[in-house]
Amino acid sequence: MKRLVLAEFAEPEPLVEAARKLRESGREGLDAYSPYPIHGIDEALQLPRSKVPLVALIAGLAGATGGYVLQWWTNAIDYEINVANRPPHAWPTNIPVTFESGVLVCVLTIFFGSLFYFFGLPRTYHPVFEAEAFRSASLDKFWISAELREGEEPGDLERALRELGAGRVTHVKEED
Amino acid sequence: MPSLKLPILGSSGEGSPQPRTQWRSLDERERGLAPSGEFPPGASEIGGTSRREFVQLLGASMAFAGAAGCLKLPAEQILPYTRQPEEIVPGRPLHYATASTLGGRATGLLATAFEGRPTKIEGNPEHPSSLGATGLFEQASILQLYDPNRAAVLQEKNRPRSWREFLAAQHARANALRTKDGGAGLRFLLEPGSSPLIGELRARIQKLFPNARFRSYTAVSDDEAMRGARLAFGAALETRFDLSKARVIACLEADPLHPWPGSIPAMRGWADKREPGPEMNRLYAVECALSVTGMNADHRLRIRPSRLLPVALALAAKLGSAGGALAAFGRLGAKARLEPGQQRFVDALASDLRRAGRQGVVMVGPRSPALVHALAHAINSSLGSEAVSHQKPVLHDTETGADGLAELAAEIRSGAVDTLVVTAANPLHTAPYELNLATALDAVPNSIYRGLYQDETAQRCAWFIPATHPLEEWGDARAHDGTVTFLQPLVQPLFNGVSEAQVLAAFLGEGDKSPYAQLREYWRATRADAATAWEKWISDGFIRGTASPAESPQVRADAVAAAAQSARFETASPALELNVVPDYRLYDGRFANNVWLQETPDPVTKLTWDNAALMSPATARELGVKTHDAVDLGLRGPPVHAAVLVVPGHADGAVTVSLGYGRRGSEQNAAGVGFDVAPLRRASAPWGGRGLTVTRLGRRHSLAITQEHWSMEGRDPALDMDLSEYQGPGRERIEEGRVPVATMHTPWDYSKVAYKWGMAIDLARCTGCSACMVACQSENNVPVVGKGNVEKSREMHWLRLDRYFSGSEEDPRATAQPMLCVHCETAPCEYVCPVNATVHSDEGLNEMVYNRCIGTRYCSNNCPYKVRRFNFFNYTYNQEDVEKLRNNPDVTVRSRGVMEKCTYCVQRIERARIDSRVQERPIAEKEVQTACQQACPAHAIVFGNLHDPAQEVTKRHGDERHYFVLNDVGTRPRTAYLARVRNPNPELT
Amino acid sequence: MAISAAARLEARRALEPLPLLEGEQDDGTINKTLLDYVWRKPGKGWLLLIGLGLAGTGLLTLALVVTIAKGIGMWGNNIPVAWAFGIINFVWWIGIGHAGTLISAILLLFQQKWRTSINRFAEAMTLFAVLQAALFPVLHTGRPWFAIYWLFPYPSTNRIWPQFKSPLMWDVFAVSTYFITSLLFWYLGLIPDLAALRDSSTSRWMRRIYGTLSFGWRGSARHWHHYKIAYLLLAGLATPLVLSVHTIVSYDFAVSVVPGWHETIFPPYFVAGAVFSGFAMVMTLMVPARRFLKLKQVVTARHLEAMCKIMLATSLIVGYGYLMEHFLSWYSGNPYDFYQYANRRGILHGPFKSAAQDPYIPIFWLMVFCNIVVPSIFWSKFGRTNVYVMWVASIFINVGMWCERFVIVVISLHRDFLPSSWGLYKPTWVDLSLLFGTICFFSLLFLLFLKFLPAVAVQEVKEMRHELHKEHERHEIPEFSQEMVHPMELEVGEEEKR
Amino acid sequence: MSALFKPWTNTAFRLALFGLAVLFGGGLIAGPMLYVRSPLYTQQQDPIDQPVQFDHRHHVGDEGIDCRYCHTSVEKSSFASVPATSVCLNCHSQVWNKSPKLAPVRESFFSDRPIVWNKVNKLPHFVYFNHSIHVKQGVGCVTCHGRIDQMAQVEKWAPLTMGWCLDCHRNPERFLRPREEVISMTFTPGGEKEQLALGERLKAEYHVATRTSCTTCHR
Repeated sequence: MKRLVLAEFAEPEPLVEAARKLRESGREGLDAYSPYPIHGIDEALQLPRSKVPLVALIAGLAGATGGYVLQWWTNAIDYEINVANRPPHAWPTNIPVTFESGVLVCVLTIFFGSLFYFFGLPRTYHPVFEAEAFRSASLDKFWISAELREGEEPGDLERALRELGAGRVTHVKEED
Repeated sequence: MPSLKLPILGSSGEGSPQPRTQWRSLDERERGLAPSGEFPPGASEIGGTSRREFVQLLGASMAFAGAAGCLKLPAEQILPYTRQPEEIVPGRPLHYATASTLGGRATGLLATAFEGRPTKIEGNPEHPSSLGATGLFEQASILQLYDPNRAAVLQEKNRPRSWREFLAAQHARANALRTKDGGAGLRFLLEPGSSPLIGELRARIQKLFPNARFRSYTAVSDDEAMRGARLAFGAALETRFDLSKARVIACLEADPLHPWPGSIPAMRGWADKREPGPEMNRLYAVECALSVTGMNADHRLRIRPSRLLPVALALAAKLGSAGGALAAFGRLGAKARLEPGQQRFVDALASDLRRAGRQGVVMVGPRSPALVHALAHAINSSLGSEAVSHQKPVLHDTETGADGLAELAAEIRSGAVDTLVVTAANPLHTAPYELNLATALDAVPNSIYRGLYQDETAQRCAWFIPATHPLEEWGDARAHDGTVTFLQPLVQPLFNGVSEAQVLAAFLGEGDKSPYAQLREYWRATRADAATAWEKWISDGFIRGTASPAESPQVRADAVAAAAQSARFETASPALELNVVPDYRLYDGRFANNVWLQETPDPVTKLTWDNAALMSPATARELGVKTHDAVDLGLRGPPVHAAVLVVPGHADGAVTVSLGYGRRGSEQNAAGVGFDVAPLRRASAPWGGRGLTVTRLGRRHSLAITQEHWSMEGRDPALDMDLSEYQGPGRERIEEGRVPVATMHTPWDYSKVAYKWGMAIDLARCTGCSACMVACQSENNVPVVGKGNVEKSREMHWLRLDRYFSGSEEDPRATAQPMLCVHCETAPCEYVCPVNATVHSDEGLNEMVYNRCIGTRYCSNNCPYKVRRFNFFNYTYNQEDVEKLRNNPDVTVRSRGVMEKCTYCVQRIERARIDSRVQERPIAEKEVQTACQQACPAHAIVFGNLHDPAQEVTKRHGDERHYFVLNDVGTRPRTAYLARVRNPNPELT
Repeated sequence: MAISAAARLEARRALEPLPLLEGEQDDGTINKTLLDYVWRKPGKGWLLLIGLGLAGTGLLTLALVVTIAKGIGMWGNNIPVAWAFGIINFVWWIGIGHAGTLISAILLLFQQKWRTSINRFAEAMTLFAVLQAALFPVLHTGRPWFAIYWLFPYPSTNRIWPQFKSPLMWDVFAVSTYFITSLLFWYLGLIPDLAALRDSSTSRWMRRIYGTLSFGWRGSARHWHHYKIAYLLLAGLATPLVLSVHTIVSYDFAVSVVPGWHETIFPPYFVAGAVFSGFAMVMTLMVPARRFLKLKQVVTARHLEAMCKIMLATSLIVGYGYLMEHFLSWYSGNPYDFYQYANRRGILHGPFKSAAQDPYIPIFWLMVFCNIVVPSIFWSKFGRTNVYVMWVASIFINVGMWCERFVIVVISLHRDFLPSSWGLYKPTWVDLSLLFGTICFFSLLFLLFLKFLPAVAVQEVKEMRHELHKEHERHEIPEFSQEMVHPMELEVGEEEKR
Repeated sequence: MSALFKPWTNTAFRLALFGLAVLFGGGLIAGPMLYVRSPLYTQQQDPIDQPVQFDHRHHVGDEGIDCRYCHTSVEKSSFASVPATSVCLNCHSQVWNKSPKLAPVRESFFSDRPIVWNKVNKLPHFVYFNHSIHVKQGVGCVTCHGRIDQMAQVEKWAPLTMGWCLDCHRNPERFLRPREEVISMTFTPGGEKEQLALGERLKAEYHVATRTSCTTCHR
């Protein structure tokens, strides 16, 4: 059962600053929420480099290879037919489908990989949604969340956040 | 063998045919009763849901009953024979010799039957009128056999009657007539015939009814020819032509290059001498409307119909000007008063004929005046033409035209006729207008009509007797040369038909006698060798050596000259002339319900599903009309609504219309198609007249024309050149059409397969007659799409005949070209198909797999020849069960949404392959013939294995004239075309 | 240099790009502009248009049912013109779709900020246009019930495979990839806005629906961290994809042997044509949407002007394509090609004169008028700034580009190699219903989109506003509209120094 | 104040997505593909009721009657043919000539109406199969029709899909047998290796040239 302290900022810059300070103070389980991506937060939270491009590259290559092998095997190996005197394995004619399969597999992987794996969605319930005010996180305000340690009272942390420029501060408890 | 209803080659003649009984009635069929004992169970197996099962497995009559019930069952069933006829092996076709008659003369045929179900007609190679080939009418007659519109019920004043009731009624009446005045009130109006059996029946009837009278009538009669012969020879004689012996041929309104009855030998003879070289023949045509022969002529003179006689006279005069047999005509030249151009033509023709001597011949068409025929006889005789021989008439009657009909009508009106038996094909439709035959027929107390359909004549006759189709009847007839030919049925009458001989026998009290017994008895009595040779005759289809002996009559040149001297020539006048012709597809209208023929484009105009008022561009301009304009044609009688079709090469100042349209019978497919020309015809002038009026109606009548574009646009798809060009620069044009085109791909190696199929089409031989189109349609189950779809360019013919015009629109050169899938080795259609539905076979065929096709139509777009056809609708959906029986079981009936095209008759290849492999031998040359090849009267199309240098197709592929259509596109076709070379007279060029 | 400051300011103002956002904006006002109309009651006009759209969609359904039940014969297609409206509509719609991807992906890659206000709109247009296009490849076949799965390489019991040398197979892969990519790209962009809708709604049910559709997006820094790169990658993939798709569509023609199709210039010219028609369609839709949805502050005159410029540019490319086709038909010496193009123009000499009556000639000249003459108005500033002019012009271009496909498909086919097989094509009511019906169906989808989803990428606009705001502060430019440094401005500055 | 969604919705959502994927992938793709390969669709292993209870076990197995005695045209035609009623009565006019089970046969013969048999091996109408060439080239009856001698009621033994046809047309040596053994229900050359050796030999001897061109079967 997670307990989180949530703090709302009106502008992104103070939030980035606050996040950095909290992290530097050794606070763990930090996260920030914003209606649009904000500059500097990755570095403030020391998020590791995203693996999405790597996964995409592998998927794209696999898709293209699969597409090519499919064409070659079906038309030149499994059922070889004389089509208009063309060689059964006519590689130039296989380029378009190879490219398209590469893109297709890559796009599917990026989308579903991001959604399900990197974003960890679908997650319709999350402790942050316990706070009604958190609705502004997707509209016009900027929020920070910090996990409370086992048995820790929210008071100190809330105070610290206010000092860092937060407007509203609240804490929530994960429902079971 | 009580079960076998089919005539089988070599089987006991006595046993096989059964007395023809009314084996079932119409209502029985409609109620779908189960097969009963009186049913011919000569069937093999009945299929269920799937079309081919049922078609493949059924005997004709069984299917008839089984169809309605079995089609709905989800499971499929097999109905084996109860007693299997030993000749029938299910799945293997049998071929029977038989014949069909048109114009009274027989063409020997071979009919293919699967389990007792005729599916295809071919020519009988041994028969003198067929030589193995067939015309459109013969090919299409198979469709007529299964025509669901055929009348099936014998009727008296629209009430169904049985044959026995008919016999009883007529017997009493005839007896009364006979005792009264020797049958003076009995009249017969027969289809012109040559059948010895009918001849005998007629003689016997005449004996029994001494005052009865027989007449024959047909719209396309030989009356003028007979009159001409009487004038020239003093006797009615028929003329036979052997064009293989002719080097210079002049056709005066004659059309020997279209497969009219008896024309096939002439076509073959002409085509055999079209190879460029010293032996090549030269064809002159003098005619009004462009005909098939005119399209093939080396020189053509277009004249109004009334100018034919002057031209013929001028020709005789020119030939006679130097003395000799024709000297009597020499001074008549001035009378002809030809225009300078015409005179030049005639002079050149005359000198060419003179040079050709015994190898020259003049032919005259049946519509031309007797004097022209007589003049031709005089010319041919003076030339000593070897191509001409004369024989006693093959037909029973030498007078078969409108005059006899006029006499009959007069007799009827005078009340002299009590009983009139009509077996002539629908005379009411073709009778001259002023006879008003309809009311005349109404006035006959006891009129009897035997016909295939409830047509116009049937509607005016008291009794109607459904007729048998030639494939349903035993009979005999004589070929154009007199050879005795037999008609053998392949199937029991599907529509309770009665043969003509039976109808006549009814007046001898022998109406119960089976047609087979009639025939057999007659021949047993007539020929001593019948006992031993009968089976051979039937299996051959004719009796060898029975051709009429040649007569050698003397021409009475003086009589002809005197007639010519006294003949009154129409002076040149601006009056518009009418020119009536028999239709290339419907003949005189008897084939009007035949959708294959309706949809076959006219060989010259490419018009389908209509007739039209044909006229030259100049005349059209003068009249202010254009193609598709609705007009009224008027001549002496009420006007006729027609549509204008402008045809290059038509004579100016004349309008040509064809017979056979505007039908008002019960034939559904014929209804509303075209216009009836009857009001324009008179007994005295059945083929036209002067003073035609053309009135614009301001409406449009859309004509379905399959080829709108006449010009080759400077391209060379159909090479057509003069001999001089061929021997000079033309070679290069031909060679351009066969130089190998560079290709990115290594050509496929076909050397390891035994057969490399290929085709060659000799354009010099092809006359454009279109018999191949119908043959292909019949062999390959090609559907008919109807006028609306033809207008939308959706006709399905796998093989089409392209017709191009070049030169001036007044005197164009017309070139016909059969165009079908050329089976390109680098076929553009194949690589664009996304589903492998059209690919190459190991032997190089461009295969079309209907069941794999999804119908993207991309292949058609990419086909430079546009020979692929698409099933835009389910064209076979409305096929009635009886029509399905006609389908070739070896060819898939295509569903909607798939492409189809010429397969080189792959079903024939595969059948031959399996047979040859089972027998462990290679496929022989003529073993696989494509349907078009087999039908072609001129041997223009050959097919075979290009690996075998001895085969005709390989030789043609090496011929100097061979080229590939659209060679520059790089398709490497398997079909080679041989350039057409014309042989013009240098004096005229 | 005696140029007064006022004159300089005046000159500068003339060169100054028009603003990307008008008026003083903050995230709240943006929310109000871009999200609130979702919660408003639908207006009468919207309902009327929806009704029209539904009626047209009904007609489309009827035409489709008739086609499937009776066969392709219900269309006017024939032999030789075996492809007609089906393929024309397909190419036209897919071309329209391309502009959406282009605006969205390519402009993103080139960091063109002006894309932000119109990209969602354009993406939706892509999606719906591709949906219309996707109807045709299967439906134009004779047996769609087989086409729908035989075109995919799956192991079947008859062990036969698709034939990958056929451009139609390439099409299958290209169109399905393109549709899927467009859908996913659009949806990925939509997720944060769906979350915004969830959070701005007052109705609990609406919140649940949008909450489900947004998959529980919460705008976490960890989400954004991957989101930015994923979105960029999709854009990066969509860019070559969009080029490949229309290239492949052009191969349907270019790979064949048909004179008028067999052209090496087709790929670039098709892509340019697609962009051309796509921008025209965006314009056609944007001008009224901007007005009726009150989006003038985010979709500014500057956006419209930029689109006009692109239309002008692509019109020139397309025009060059036309010119080259006709030139090469003469230069190549190929008689079939020469005839084909001469026949299109209707300018024939000598033996070819007979074709002068070709009934399709006016369509060619209409195409030239719409695609070459009309866009020339965009050379003038007036044409690029007057919404009425550009709107009318965009409609002309839509028509012109449809005509272009008609010219390519029908006119090429109806007179190819053998004059004996030449024929004419006349559309039937089903053909016309398909064209009209897809337009209605497209409009219907678009109207629904406008009503229920944010038509402008809200999160991106906010981000842009934020960035613009930052820039102002940095440059101390007080005026909101002078945020960007125009290259011309730099030049002026340097001149001054000299 | 609680969140919009309960925690269980996370699991439910994931399950729903998974379910959709299974439904789509399985229901639209894998399911039909399995179905068309199953006897449910091919109608294999489904003994067909016939109007006469003809038992091949007895006629073929016990009596050892040559297949070609009844299926007369198998060597001559595309059709093996179902025997005419008269063929049944060749024997059954002597034996079992009073059996009630044979009543339909006698009925058929005397009324001259065919016995309506139900089809077992159905091919689509666009497939042209020819028995004579297969028999000639050494394809055993049992290879396609199964152990007819063990079937009380005949059932479809092979799936008769195109893929099944291609198995043999691509590698005929796996199935060929000497012509003399064509009708044998039990012939085996030994193991797989022997079959291949025999097949290769027969292929050369009989000049077997199986084709996979489309028009071999589709015309």
